[in-house]
Amino acid sequence: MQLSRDDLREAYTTMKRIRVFEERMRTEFQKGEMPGFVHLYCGQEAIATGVCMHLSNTDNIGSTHRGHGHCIAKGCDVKDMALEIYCREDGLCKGKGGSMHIADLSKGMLGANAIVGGSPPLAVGAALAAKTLKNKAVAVAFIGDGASNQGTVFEAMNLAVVLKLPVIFVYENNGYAEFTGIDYHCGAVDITTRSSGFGMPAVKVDGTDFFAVHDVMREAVERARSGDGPTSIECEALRWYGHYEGDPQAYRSKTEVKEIKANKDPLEIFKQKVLEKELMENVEFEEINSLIEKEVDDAIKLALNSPLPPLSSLEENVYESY
Amino acid sequence: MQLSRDDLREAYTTMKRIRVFEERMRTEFQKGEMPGFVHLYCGQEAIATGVCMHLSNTDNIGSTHRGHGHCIAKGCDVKDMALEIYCREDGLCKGKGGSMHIADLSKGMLGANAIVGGSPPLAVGAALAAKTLKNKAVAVAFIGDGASNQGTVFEAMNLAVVLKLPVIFVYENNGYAEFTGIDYHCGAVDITTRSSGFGMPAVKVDGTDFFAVHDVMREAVERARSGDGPTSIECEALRWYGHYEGDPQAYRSKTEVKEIKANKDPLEIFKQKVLEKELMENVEFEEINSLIEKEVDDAIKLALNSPLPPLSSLEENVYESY
Amino acid sequence: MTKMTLREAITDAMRVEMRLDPNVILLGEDVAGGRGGSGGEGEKSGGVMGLTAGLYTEFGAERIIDTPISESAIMGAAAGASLTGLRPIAELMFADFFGVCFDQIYNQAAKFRYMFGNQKGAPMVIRTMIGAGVGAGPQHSQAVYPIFAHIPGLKVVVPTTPYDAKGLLIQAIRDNDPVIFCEHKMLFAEEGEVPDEAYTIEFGKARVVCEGNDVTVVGIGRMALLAEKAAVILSKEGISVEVIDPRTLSPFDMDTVLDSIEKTGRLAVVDESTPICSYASEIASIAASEAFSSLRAPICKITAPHTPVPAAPNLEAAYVPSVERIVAEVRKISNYKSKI
Amino acid sequence: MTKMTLREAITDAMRVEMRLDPNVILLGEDVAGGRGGSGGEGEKSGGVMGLTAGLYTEFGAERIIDTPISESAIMGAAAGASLTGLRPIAELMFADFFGVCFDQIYNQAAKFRYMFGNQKGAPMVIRTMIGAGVGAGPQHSQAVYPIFAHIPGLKVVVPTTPYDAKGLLIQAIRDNDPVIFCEHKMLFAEEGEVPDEAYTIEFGKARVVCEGNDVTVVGIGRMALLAEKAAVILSKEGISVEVIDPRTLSPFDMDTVLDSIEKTGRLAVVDESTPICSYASEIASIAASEAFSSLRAPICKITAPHTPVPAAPNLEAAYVPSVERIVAEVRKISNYKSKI
Ligand SMILES: Cc1ncc(C[n+]2csc(CCOP(=O)(O)OP(=O)(O)O)c2C)c(N)n1
Ligand SMILES: Cc1ncc(C[n+]2csc(CCOP(=O)(O)OP(=O)(O)O)c2C)c(N)n1
Ligand SMILES: [Mg+2]
Ligand SMILES: [Mg+2]
Repeated sequence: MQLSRDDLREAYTTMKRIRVFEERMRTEFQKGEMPGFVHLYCGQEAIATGVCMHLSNTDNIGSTHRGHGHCIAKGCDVKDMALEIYCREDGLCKGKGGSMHIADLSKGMLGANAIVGGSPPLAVGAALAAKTLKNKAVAVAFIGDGASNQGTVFEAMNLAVVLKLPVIFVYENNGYAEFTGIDYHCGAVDITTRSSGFGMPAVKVDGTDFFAVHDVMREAVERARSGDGPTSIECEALRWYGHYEGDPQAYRSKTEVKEIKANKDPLEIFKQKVLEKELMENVEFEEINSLIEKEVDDAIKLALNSPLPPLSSLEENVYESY
Repeated sequence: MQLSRDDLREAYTTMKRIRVFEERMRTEFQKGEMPGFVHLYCGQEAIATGVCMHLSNTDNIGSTHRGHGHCIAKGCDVKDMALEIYCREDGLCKGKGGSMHIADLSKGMLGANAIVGGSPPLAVGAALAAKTLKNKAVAVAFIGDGASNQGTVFEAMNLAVVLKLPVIFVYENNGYAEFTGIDYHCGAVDITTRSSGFGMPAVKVDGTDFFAVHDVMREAVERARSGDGPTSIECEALRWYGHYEGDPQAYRSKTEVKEIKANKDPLEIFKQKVLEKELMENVEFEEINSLIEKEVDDAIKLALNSPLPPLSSLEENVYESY
Repeated sequence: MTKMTLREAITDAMRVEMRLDPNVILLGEDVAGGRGGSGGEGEKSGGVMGLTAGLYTEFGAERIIDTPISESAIMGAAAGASLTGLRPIAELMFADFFGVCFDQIYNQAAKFRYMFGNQKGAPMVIRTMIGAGVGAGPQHSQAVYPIFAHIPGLKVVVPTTPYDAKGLLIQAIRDNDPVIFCEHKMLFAEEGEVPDEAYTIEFGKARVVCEGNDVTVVGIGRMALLAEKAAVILSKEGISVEVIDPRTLSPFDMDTVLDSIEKTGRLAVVDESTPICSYASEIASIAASEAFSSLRAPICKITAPHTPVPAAPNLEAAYVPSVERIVAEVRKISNYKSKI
Repeated sequence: MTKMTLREAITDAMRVEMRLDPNVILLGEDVAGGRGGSGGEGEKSGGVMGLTAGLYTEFGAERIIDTPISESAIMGAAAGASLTGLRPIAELMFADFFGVCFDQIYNQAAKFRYMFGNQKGAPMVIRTMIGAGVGAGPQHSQAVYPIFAHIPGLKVVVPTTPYDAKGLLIQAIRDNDPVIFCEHKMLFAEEGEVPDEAYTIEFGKARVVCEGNDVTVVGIGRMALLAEKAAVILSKEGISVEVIDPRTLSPFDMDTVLDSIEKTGRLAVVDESTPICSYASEIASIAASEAFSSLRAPICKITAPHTPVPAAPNLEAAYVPSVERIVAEVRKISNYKSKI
C-alpha cells in the first residue's frame, strides 16, 4: 500500500458516493418517476474506484449500461449526473442520453453505452489517439462478464496488442449477464484465459477489494504509459441488485445475495482494512458519510426540480451543420 | 497410418484434382475471360483433403472466399464447379454465385463465403442442427489466418463450447491475410493460443502434410461425434500464389515462394511418404494424374461452351414466394 | 377464442407451433430465462420482456436455448441450422442491436436462396423488439425496419393486433425464407381475441382497419392504432378516413393502397421511423408513380424527425408521430385544393 | 490543374490534407500495403485497389495504419480516436462489409453529438467502395448508401467526378461529423482536371450536369454519368433533359431538384441500389409532397431490381440501370399526357 491518507479518504469518498447515489436511484426508481431503465452498480464500487484513481481527466474510459459508478469514479459531478439521469435540460447530455448514455468528455468519460460490447473499440481508439498524439494518456474499457462474449471485445483486444496501444481492459465479472450465470455463458474456465490468449498480460483479482484492484491497475497503467501495450484485468464482484431495477431475480438464490452483502461489501472491507492499520479513524468515515448523503440528496432534489429540455431541442445537435 | 490403399488413392486424387483445377483456373484467368475475382488454393491441398476425408455428405462445411479446394475435397463435381465459376446457367448456383459463393448443399458444402469470418457462425448452426436432430453429423468451419481476427469467429467458438456442439474449427494459416503477414496481424504468439483460450482443445499441425492433418482431424471428429464438443485445428501451409489472381505480391519475398514450392509441396510430400513405404507405385500416381488432367480439361471446356443464365432468371429465386 | 395481450399472443404462437413441429427451436439471450448462476433449475422468467415465459419448462434446454451475448453467432447459428434441417426462431432482443450482427442476416441468410441458385432458402425467423415510448434512449428505441425492408431476400412483418401477431408469427415460422418479425414494445399490452389453435395470415395482405372515402392513411405497425384514433376524431369533422395496416412491409400489399387512393385521391403515411429512405417514402414514391392520375393532393409523410431517439420523455413524445399530428396533417391534405 | 483519374484524386485528397493536418490518420486493411510477412519494408502497394499508394512511404506507420481484419475494431477505433483529438479516415474496403461493423458507425459515431448533448461529434471519415460491374457477386457489389442515408447523424457522399471526389473528400475530412464517402469501383478510372492544391466542395449542393427543360433526371453517383449519356441521346429526339448529380445524399440538395421540377414538371431518379426504401424513393416521395402542383407526369424510379447482385456478367449488366433503360423510361414520362 503506497497510499497516502488523502488517497484513502478519496477512495472511500468515491466508493461511498457511488453507493449512496445508487441506493438513492433505487428508491427513487421504485417511486416510478424515473424514465427508462436503471442498472445499479452496488457491490462493484471498488472496481471503478480502484481503476479510476490512477487516471486523470486526459485519460479516457469507455463505460457500459451500468455506468453510474464509472462516471462518479471518473470525476463527474453527481448533480450533473442526476440531472441527466432524470433527462433534464441541464444534464450532462441535455437530457438526450439518460442513464445508459451519460458522457462527460471533459472528464475523459466517453459515455455509458447501451450496446453490450460497444465501448471497447472506442477505448482502443482513445488509446490510438494518445499514442499518435504522444500525450502519455491511457484508456480503459470496462467490460461486463456477459459483454466478454461479444466479438467486438476480442477484435478490440487483438488490435490493441497489434498496435501496442496504451489501453487497459477491465472485466467486471459480477457473476451474471442479465439472468444468465457466467458458469453457463463463458465456455472457458474463466474470462482471463481468453484475454491472455490474445497475447497480453491478464490478471484476475477480487473486485470487492479496493486495494487489490488498485494494485494491479497501477502496474497496468505503468505498462501502458511506458508504451508496453495493453493489459487485461478481471475483477470479480457480484452485483447486489437485479440486472435492472425491478428485476425479480428468479435466476438467483436469495442466500447468494445475503452472503455477499454480509461478507463482500467493498466499503466494509475497505473500512476494516484501514481501521485495522489505523490509517483512518471511525469518525472520519462518519464525516464523509454525512457529507455524501447531503451531496446526493441535494443532487436528486435539484434534478427533480429542474426543467425537462425545451421541445425546440428535439431537432438540434444531430449535426454541427447540415 | 490406418489408411487403406483406396484411402491413399482417394487422398492423392483429391489433392491432385485441386492442384490441377487451380492451376488451370490460373491460366484461364490470365486470359482475361473469367468474371470476378479468383483466389487459388495451391499449396493448401492437404488441409481440405485431410479434413474432408473424414466427412460424409451429411456432414457440413462452411468455407471461405478461397473455396475451390474445399468444394473438391467435399465431393463437388468439377464440372458443376467450373460451370459456376464461369457463371453459367447450369452451374451449381445457376451462375448467380460465382467463385466466391459456390455452394452444394447436397454435398454438405454450405458455401464459399466472400465475407471474411462469415461462415463459422453458419457451421456452428449446422452443428446445432446435428445436435438437435441427433443425426451424428459434424460441421467444419474453415478459417483463414486473417479471418481469425474477425469477432464472429470468436463468438462462434464460445457458443460452440457453451452448447458443446459437434463442430471443428480448421484454421488455414497460409501466412497472409491479403498483403499482411500473420506475424503482424495476429497479436498473440499464434492463433492456437487464442482458440484454446475459449476452452476447447486446440492443436497445430503442418498443413502441407496430409497425414498430420488427417490424424488430428480423426480425433476431432471422434470427439465431436461422441458429443464432447468442438476442437480447433491450426494448419500451417503457405499459399503459392497471390491473394487473388493478378496480385503482384510486393509484400512477399521471391525466395519464400521458391522455397515452399521446392520443399513444401503437399502433393510431393505425400508422394514421397507413400512411395517410401511402398504403399502406392509411381505408375498409379501417373495414372491418376492423367485422369485428372482430362477431367479438369473436360470441365473447363464444358463451362466455356455452356450458356450464361437467361436474363429471365435475374429476378427469380429471391424468395420461394413473395 | 381467448382474450389475450399481444405479448401472450406471441408466446402462444411459438408454443402451438413448437408443439406441431419438432424442428422449431428458439435461441437467444435469456429466452429460457437464464441458465447457470445460483438460482438452480427452477421456474424461469422467459426473457427480459417475459415473451418466452413457460417455453423452457415445456420444451426443455434442447429447444429453448439460452445463448451468450453474441448476436452474430446467434443469427449465424440460426441461419446455418436453417440450411440443415431446423426452423429456428432467433431472438434479437432489441432491433437496435442489428448493427452487431447484420452481416449474418443480410449477406448470409437473406441471400442464400438467390446466390445458391435456389438450392434452399433460410427458413428462420428473427423476432425483435422495436420502437420508442419507454424512455430507453437512443440505442434501444429505434424503428429500423426500413433497413430490413431494403434487403432483397428478407421478409419483414410489423404486427399491430394480437390476432395478427399470432397468425403472422406462425406464418413466419412456416415460411421457407428468412423473416424479421418486429414487435413494438408499446403494443405488448394491447388486448384482443385470439383463436386457441394454430392459424396463419398470408404475407402481403394488408388489413383495412376502417373504410373511408376522403383520405387514405397507411399506418405502419403501432402507427395503425394511432391512425385509427385519428380517423375517429376526423370523422366527427366530416372527414372520412380509410386506415390501412399493411401488416407486412416485405412483401407489401400496394394494391390495397392503390385501390384506396383511387377512391380517396389523397394519401398520408404514418411511420415511426426516421424519414430518409423510410417506408413512408417508399409508399409515397410508388403512389407518385402508379397512382399519379388519381392523386388530388400532395402526399403527406408523417414520420419521426431525422434525429436519434432522445431519452427525455417529453422529447420522446414529440419524436413519435402522435394522434394530434396525424389529425392535423390529414386535415391539411383533405382541405387541399389543386391550383388547376 | 492536373488531369487525373478519380482513383488518383482520392489519393491526392488524402495526401494534401494529411500534409496540412497532422491529426489526420488513415487506418484499415492493407492501407499501407501489408505489414509483416517476408517482403520487408520495401515499396508498399497501398490497398487492394491502390487507392492509398504512396501514403505509407510519405507518412509512415504512425499515420498509415494497417489493421487486422476486424472492421468493428477499425470503425470503433476511428470513432474513439475522433472523440479524443484525431481526424481519422477509416477504410471499409467494400461497403458490403458494413454488416460486421455497423453498430460502431450508426449507434456510436453517428449518435455521439446528439446523445451526448452536443459535447462533440465524431470527426471521422469512412471511405468505402460501392457498386456492381466487376462480376464480384452478391457480397461485393452492393450500393448500400440508402441504409447510410437513413441514419441521423451520418453524412453520405457519392462523388462522380475526379474534381468532386477530391473536393468532397477534403470537406469530409474537415467536417466535424462522421461522413461515409462512397467510392464506386467503376468510376476509379474516370479522368478529369483536378486542382493540385487543397479545396473543398460544400455538402448539400448538387451539381447540375446539364440543363434542360422537359425532364429532370437525378442520377446518384455513377448513375449521373449514365444519365448524362442518356441526355445526349434524348436531345437528338428533341427531349431536353436536365441532369442533376446530388453529390451528397445526406445532406441532400432538394432545392435544386425542386427548382428543376418546377421548370420541367417531370422527374426521373436513377439509383443503382435496390428499390425498396432507396434514395430514389426518398427523392420521389419529397417531390410528390413538395412539387405536387408542378408535376405533369408520374415520377419515374429507375433502380436495380429487388434482388441480390448476381455474379453472371450478363445478369449483372441487366441488374444495373443502363443508358438504354434511362432513355426508354425518360422518353415514356416525357410523352405522358395527363388525362385531365
Ligand atoms: C448488443 C447487445 N446485446 C444485448 C443487450 C441487452 N443487454 C443489456 S445488459 C445485458 C447483460 C450484460 O451483462 P454484463 O456484460 O455481464 O454486464 P452487467 O449487466 O452484469 O453489468 C444484456 C444482454 C444489449 N444492450 N446490447
Ligand atoms: C468482412 C470482410 N473484410 C474484408 C474482406 C476483404 N478480404 C477478402 S480475403 C481477405 C484476406 C483473408 O485472409 P485469410 O483469412 O488469411 O484468408 P486467405 O486469403 O489467406 O485464404 C480480405 C481482407 C472481406 N472479404 N470480408
Ligand atoms: Mg455481468
Ligand atoms: Mg491467410
